[in-house]
Amino acid sequence: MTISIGRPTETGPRDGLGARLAARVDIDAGSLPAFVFNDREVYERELGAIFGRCWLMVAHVSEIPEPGDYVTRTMGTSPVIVVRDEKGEVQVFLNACRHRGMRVCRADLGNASHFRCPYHGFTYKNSGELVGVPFQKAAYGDILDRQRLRLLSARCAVSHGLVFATWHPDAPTLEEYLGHLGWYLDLYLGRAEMEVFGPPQRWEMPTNWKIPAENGASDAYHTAHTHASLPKIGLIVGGSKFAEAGYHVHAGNGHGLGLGMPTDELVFPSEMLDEYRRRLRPEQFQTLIQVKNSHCTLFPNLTFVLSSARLEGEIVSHLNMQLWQPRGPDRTEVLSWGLVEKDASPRWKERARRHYIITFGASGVFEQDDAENWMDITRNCGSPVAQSLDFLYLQGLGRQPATDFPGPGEVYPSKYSENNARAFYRRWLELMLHDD
Amino acid sequence: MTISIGRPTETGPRDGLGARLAARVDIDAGSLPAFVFNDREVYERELGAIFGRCWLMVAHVSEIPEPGDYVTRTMGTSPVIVVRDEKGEVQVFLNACRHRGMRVCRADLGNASHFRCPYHGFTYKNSGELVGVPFQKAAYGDILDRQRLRLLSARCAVSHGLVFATWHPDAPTLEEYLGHLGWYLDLYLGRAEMEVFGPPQRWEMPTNWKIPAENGASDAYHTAHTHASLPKIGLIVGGSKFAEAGYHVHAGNGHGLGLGMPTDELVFPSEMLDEYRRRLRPEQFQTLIQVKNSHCTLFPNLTFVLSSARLEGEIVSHLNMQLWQPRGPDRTEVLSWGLVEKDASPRWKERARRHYIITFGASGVFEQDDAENWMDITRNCGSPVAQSLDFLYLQGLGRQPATDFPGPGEVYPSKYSENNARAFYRRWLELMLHDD
Amino acid sequence: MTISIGRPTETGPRDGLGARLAARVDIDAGSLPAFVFNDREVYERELGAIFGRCWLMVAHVSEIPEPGDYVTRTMGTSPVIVVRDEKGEVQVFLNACRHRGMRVCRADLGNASHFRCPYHGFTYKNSGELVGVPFQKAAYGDILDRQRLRLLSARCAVSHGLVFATWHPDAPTLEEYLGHLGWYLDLYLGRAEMEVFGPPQRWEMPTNWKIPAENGASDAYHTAHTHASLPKIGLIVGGSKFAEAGYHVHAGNGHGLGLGMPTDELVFPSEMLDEYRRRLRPEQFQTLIQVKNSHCTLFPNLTFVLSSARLEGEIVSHLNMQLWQPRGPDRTEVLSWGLVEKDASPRWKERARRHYIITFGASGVFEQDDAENWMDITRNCGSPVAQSLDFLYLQGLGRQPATDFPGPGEVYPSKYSENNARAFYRRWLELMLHDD
Amino acid sequence: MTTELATDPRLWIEVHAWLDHEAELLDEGRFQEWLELITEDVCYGMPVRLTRERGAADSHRGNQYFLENAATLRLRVERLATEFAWAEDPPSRTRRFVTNIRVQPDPEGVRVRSYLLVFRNRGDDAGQEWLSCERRDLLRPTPAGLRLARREIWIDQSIVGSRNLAIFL
Amino acid sequence: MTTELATDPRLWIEVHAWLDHEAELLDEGRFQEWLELITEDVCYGMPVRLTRERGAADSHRGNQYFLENAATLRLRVERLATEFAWAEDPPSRTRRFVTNIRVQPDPEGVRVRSYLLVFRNRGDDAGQEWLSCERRDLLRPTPAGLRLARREIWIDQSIVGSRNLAIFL
Amino acid sequence: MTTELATDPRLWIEVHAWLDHEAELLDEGRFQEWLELITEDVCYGMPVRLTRERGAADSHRGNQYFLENAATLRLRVERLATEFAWAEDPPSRTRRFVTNIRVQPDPEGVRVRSYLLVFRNRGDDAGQEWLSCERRDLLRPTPAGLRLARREIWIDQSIVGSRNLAIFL
Ligand code: FES
Ligand code: FES
Ligand code: FES
Ligand SMILES: [Fe+3]
Ligand SMILES: [Fe+3]
Ligand SMILES: [Fe+3]
Repeated sequence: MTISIGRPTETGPRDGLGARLAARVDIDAGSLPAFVFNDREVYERELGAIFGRCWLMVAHVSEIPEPGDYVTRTMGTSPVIVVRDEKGEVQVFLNACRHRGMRVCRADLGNASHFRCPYHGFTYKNSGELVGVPFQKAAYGDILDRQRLRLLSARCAVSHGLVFATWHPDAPTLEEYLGHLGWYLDLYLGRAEMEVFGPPQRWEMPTNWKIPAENGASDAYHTAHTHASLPKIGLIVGGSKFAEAGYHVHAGNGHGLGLGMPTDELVFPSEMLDEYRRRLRPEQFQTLIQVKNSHCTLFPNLTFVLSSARLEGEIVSHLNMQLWQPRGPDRTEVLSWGLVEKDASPRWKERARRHYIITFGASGVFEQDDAENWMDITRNCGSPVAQSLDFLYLQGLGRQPATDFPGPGEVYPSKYSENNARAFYRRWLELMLHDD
Repeated sequence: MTISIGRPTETGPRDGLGARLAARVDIDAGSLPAFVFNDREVYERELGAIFGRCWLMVAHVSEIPEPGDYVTRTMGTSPVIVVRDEKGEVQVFLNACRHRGMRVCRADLGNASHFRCPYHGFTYKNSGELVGVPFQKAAYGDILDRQRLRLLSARCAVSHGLVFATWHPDAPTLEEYLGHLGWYLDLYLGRAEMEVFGPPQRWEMPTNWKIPAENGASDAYHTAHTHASLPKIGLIVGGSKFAEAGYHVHAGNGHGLGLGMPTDELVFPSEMLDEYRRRLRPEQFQTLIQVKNSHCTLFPNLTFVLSSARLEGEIVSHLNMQLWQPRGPDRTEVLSWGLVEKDASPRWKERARRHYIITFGASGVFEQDDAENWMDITRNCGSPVAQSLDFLYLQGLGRQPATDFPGPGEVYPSKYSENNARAFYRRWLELMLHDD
Repeated sequence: MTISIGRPTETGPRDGLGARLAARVDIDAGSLPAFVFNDREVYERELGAIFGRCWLMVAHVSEIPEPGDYVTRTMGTSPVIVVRDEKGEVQVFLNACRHRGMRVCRADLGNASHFRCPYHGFTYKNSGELVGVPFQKAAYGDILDRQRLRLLSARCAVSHGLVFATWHPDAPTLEEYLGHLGWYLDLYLGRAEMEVFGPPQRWEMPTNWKIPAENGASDAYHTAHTHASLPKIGLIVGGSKFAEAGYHVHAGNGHGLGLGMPTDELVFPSEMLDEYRRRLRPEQFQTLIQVKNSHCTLFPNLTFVLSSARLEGEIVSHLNMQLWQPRGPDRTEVLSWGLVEKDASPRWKERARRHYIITFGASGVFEQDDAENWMDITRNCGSPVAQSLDFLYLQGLGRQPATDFPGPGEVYPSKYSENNARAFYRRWLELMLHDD
Repeated sequence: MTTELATDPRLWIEVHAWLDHEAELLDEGRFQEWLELITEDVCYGMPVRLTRERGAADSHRGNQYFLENAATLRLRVERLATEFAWAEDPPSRTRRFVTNIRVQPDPEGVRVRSYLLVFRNRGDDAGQEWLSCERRDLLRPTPAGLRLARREIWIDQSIVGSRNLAIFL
Repeated sequence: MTTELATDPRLWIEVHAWLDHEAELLDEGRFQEWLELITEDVCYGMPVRLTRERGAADSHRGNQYFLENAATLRLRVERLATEFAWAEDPPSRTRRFVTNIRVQPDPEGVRVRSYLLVFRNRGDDAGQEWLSCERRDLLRPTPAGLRLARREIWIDQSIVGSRNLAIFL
Repeated sequence: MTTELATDPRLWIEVHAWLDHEAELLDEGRFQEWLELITEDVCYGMPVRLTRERGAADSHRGNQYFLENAATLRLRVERLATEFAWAEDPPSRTRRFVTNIRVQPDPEGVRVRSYLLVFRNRGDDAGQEWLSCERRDLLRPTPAGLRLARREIWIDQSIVGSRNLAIFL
């Protein structure tokens, strides 16, 4: 079955939305019209053009270690089952019965060899085959071709412990899609075996998904002001330029990150250094141990933050991932995971967990103030006069690349830059105007 | 006044929606695209194309026995007053003042000789005439033509104790509209004088209205699995094939029903048999007493269920009606009535009432599990990837009609069939693509 | 920066909405189609065509007496800051940072010399200049032109103590816009120095904004019936024709009002008569002291009511203003202020305040019953059949103007007229069909 | 300020505890234990509510959302224990906020009126469902403690704002 | 664990009962009986709420949603008894959930603070309206029992989320 | 009708008052005073909730929305006192409706379970946010009165229906 997502009569660059975008977007001049952040037409196009085509992160492998383990997630707004089948392969299926579309799995997570639809009882193996149809002979005689009626499969691949999937049959390989970002994912996730603390925190924010995604890719600059309360309570350490020092990297395909460095002291558990050294290339290891913090958005909607602080007098750090799921022009569901080295000491792991929770979960003191901005921007972008504004993405225009950094991609010195935001929206626009 | 419902510039088969439907719907091949179950454009078209044209059930005559008795209902989403006027004629009026559209009646039911608008006091008789205009001379001089300003009347007719109305001036007669279904309505409602237990239960479900309507017309197949809990507690009686045995009937115009038969024991109150015999033709009577249960949808949105069980060791049965009112692409208001023979014994009536309430009202154990499916299907149909699915309506394709059944219509042996669903959607499509 | 509000590809008279309006609206014949009161397309057009172009009232000067005093309001749906700058000039700014659109002010009212954006810390003076950009050199080098990045200013003017603003660069002066209404605003607001009792009451009603606005301009006729409970409790005084006697005035540009007169007794505080005489022209003064009550809508969405009653045996009166802010096709936010002469006696002021609260605030006994009508009309106008109705605006068609009244505008004897409603919708239609 | 209390404080507190305990059992899905709190002759109903002019009867006992006796309540619980009760498996998350408890001793037992606000959330639905009602109960003292002999639920909507009534009130 | 109770339990229970009784009267539309619970010098207000930076005054008593004395409360009740009070005829279905009752004896009577959550539903509207507020009351003991002498209602929104305030809080 | 009360009424009323007082402090932004109600070894958590088939564990303590000790609670309060805590400055209007309080004395103190309904509204947002949860507390008697030694918050949604958890529960 060929999947065609979105209304065929409405896509393409020459329609009304394409014209509206073309007339107002000028990324090279650092200008993006406010309306793209709260507009139903933009949102509906994105569900197909972005979330129907990109590789999307759906789970971490430590969530489904055993055959039969599954979690249910969404790709954009489309519900999927992420399951490790009996052969140990991770598979991603649309959570919709081929008979009449009922969800065949209604739990957040579990272990199952089969998924049985509650409506009429069609039963699928965890590898997707339709293996049971009640009273098949009486109901269908011999006209039912069960082979054709597997659960709809997304293309699926694993990298750095993350499970990704895409609906696009002609998408590049995941490796190509990640491109230069792989080098940096090594630092976040490849330096040691990582595990999540547990299932994600989930909540809904009244914001457009692109605002937090852009922030994660590009926006170190907001830290000094948005998070000005945190140096006062010790959760941010460093002088007034704590957010500037380091590198700003566009890793291609819209993926962007910032590396806060150097650090005064190692922010990782010392017991892990050997493993880091074993798993990383020397220049990666040398980079890693100088890192104080980092933020990254893997296009389109997965944000990583590596954060460190002194908590109760001792250094602590953790990695978190926030998945920004589109739920409307002005709504986003957040899935938030904390991660830590599997082999770190129990004490480090516990402190890292608490550090994650107080900083970047739903109650996190970073997250709270970020969200306040994102929500009010989204509301503003829904009003006609504010929609006439063109937002500024000027920082770093014309700046010279860094030459003293070993990693790949377009690297700039100083994290006070909006180059990654420009790259993010350049990629976004390309996909939005793409003629299928 | 000629009523033209819907936007004239948007109807017609050649527009975007017509093209979307034509491209994906293939009923003869048993295929219907998922998007029709959660799509704003489809929904808005339906309000005019289906609910602006069909005969719609609005009340049961036992709800308004006396002159002046009224109930307020909706036809699709349009509010109406169903009233027995002073001459004893049932009339159906748009519940909107001709001056500036205020509701002239704001109660669910009552008895009134006149309806007086709360805004400026225009007063209408219960036969629709505008009979009072405050300070008419001072306000209007002699330019107000009160004759032209009756409450807007729908065409109205009564059959089998049900009040129907339509906005379509060129609709066929109600008798023609019901067609072969009349024979079966005789079994449900014509076998004896029926009465409702009381005003309808009402609640809102997050589902598209077509899914329950289709289910009522066609879907005996789901019973074995969706309602698998009920044999365990005695509310479904019979072996594993309890849902298969019987006949599947398309009665024309999209009306569909299933008859579960034969039965091991009579499911009706024995004291009523004489009346049944008097009112029914012999072949109808012979059919009736073999019936164990039945489900039916009178196109577009009225579902009947005749259900029987052993409750506390004794046989019991009742008839219920559920009206599925469109409230959005993904919302339906349900009106649910239980009915029983007026002249059944008080004890039977009481047991029938309890049987209705535990099975098919808002708390009914059938209704609950049905709704769970309908709601999740509707949600799925709102996501772009699931919208690309084509749902299967293959059961019974190519099956031979039954020859051993006395009733009219297309009759098939075995209720495991989706023929009625195909007929329902064929009629639906015809109306949706109809060029006014 | 030139502000262009609304989607350029969608405005103009020749599109679908223009055709729908042209086909159904016939104001000279007193006919307006019901759909305009609950239609998303109409609503979205209004946000630009009406609220993007007209002079809109945003505050009363007594709310911001001192330099730095500000209130936050909306113009239509667009958030603005109304601030008295350090030079004492009132200014109106879009409450959106020029960097990335965050609200720079998040309080309802206060006093501030500067507004600092919480996201990245851009800081604006209360006269709109961007005066602070954190780390500007590091972030922007020398490419940031701060001059261009003032807060977006609306044109702003004060009349009769009311602050107005408009986004339309080619709007007429405020004085021209008010036109003949100035004569009447003198009676309401110019007769003495007025002050508000405090910040507005605010609440949201499920109604279309035009229905209350029209009511305020034109509808004395509803009083006898909608407010029939109030003579019974003494809050309306007078015989059965209490709502008819007086004048109905169209003051141009869609502004309409009614004057209830003559009165049996003076409804104003006697201690103020000298001031009235000083401030008003003789014919205005003579008119004023005969006034019993008055209602007025300043196009598009500001309604005044001057109301009087005997409360606990003594005469009392007050002026109130209700601003009907569009929040959706079927939602309106109300801002309600009571006003009184600044120099009236404390006792009068206290009684006037209580009179305002019991009559026209959110709990006001006039407001309550009005709202009940407006809400049900709005609901009806959302249903397809009711949308086919054409509402009647016939009262006063062909009536002769009054010759015995000193004020300007089209003046008619008798307040039982819908002439002002016709004038309101004539202006509305003109703006809706205007080709920018 | 030591006026006579209309209600015996001990009884009031006991009833409070009884209703809170009942809410706990239902919110935690301990339906078998809940069944132990009802009498054999229990009558459990929930009339249809109507919008009528002020003063007219605004409910109808002919059609009811629930009309249960001990046998049908047990049937419903039995059903929930099967593995096919999809409507409540996975279970909804519910919370029964009980307030405004008024107690009136009576020859038949204790007449209790209470307000009940039910929060319900299912699956990955980000929405929330609320039911607001009054319950009019008769609690009968038995050697094992108070038992529910009669309950009538007055829901505060004419169109129930819930997908179904697959939960007890 | 037998610490001194700050509040006399009898008084607390009495106030509880008083507020629950009041809620019952209002929810059942027994407005005349409700009027009997107020004193002649009652002061019944509801200030406008404001969004301000932390620490600044977040309400305003110049403009109030209600500002009533016994006479105007009686006027309102009188109006509801006419047959033209459309806003509440047919009546809304309301439910006043009263919680968090705190009692403080005082020379003037009993200072009572309570939280009030009001559910309101009208006609065939499938939606639900909620009002959340705190009430700060002064109850004065009289020979006939406690009477409401002062009430100030602190609504928890700057934009009241209700079509109107045609009901008492 | 004078059955034995499972709960000591004095203790029940005391706990009632304690929780109502705590709600008052939080709703009025008196966070420093609130901190005085916790013990030095307090454990304050809020597990993630999961939708699972009936009978399976429907929460997870690995990831929690809150996981606080006295030090981190103080950090959070300290932050709110800075002038840069945008998420709660201007403050939300909150109301914490506490009901269904159940008290169980225990060697470690008093085990208290209560239902909490939080209303939250911010700025000029006409919408309303609601959080429904159960709190499972351990209150420890100290010379200064009861103190919170342990709290676990069971939120009734798997997707929290709130923009963030910038408030205490
Ligand atoms: S929808 Fe799954 S079996 Fe029918
Ligand atoms: S709207 Fe009915 S009389 Fe005016
Ligand atoms: S959005 Fe205001 S400073 Fe960036
Ligand atoms: Fe941040
Ligand atoms: Fe079913
Ligand atoms: Fe009015």
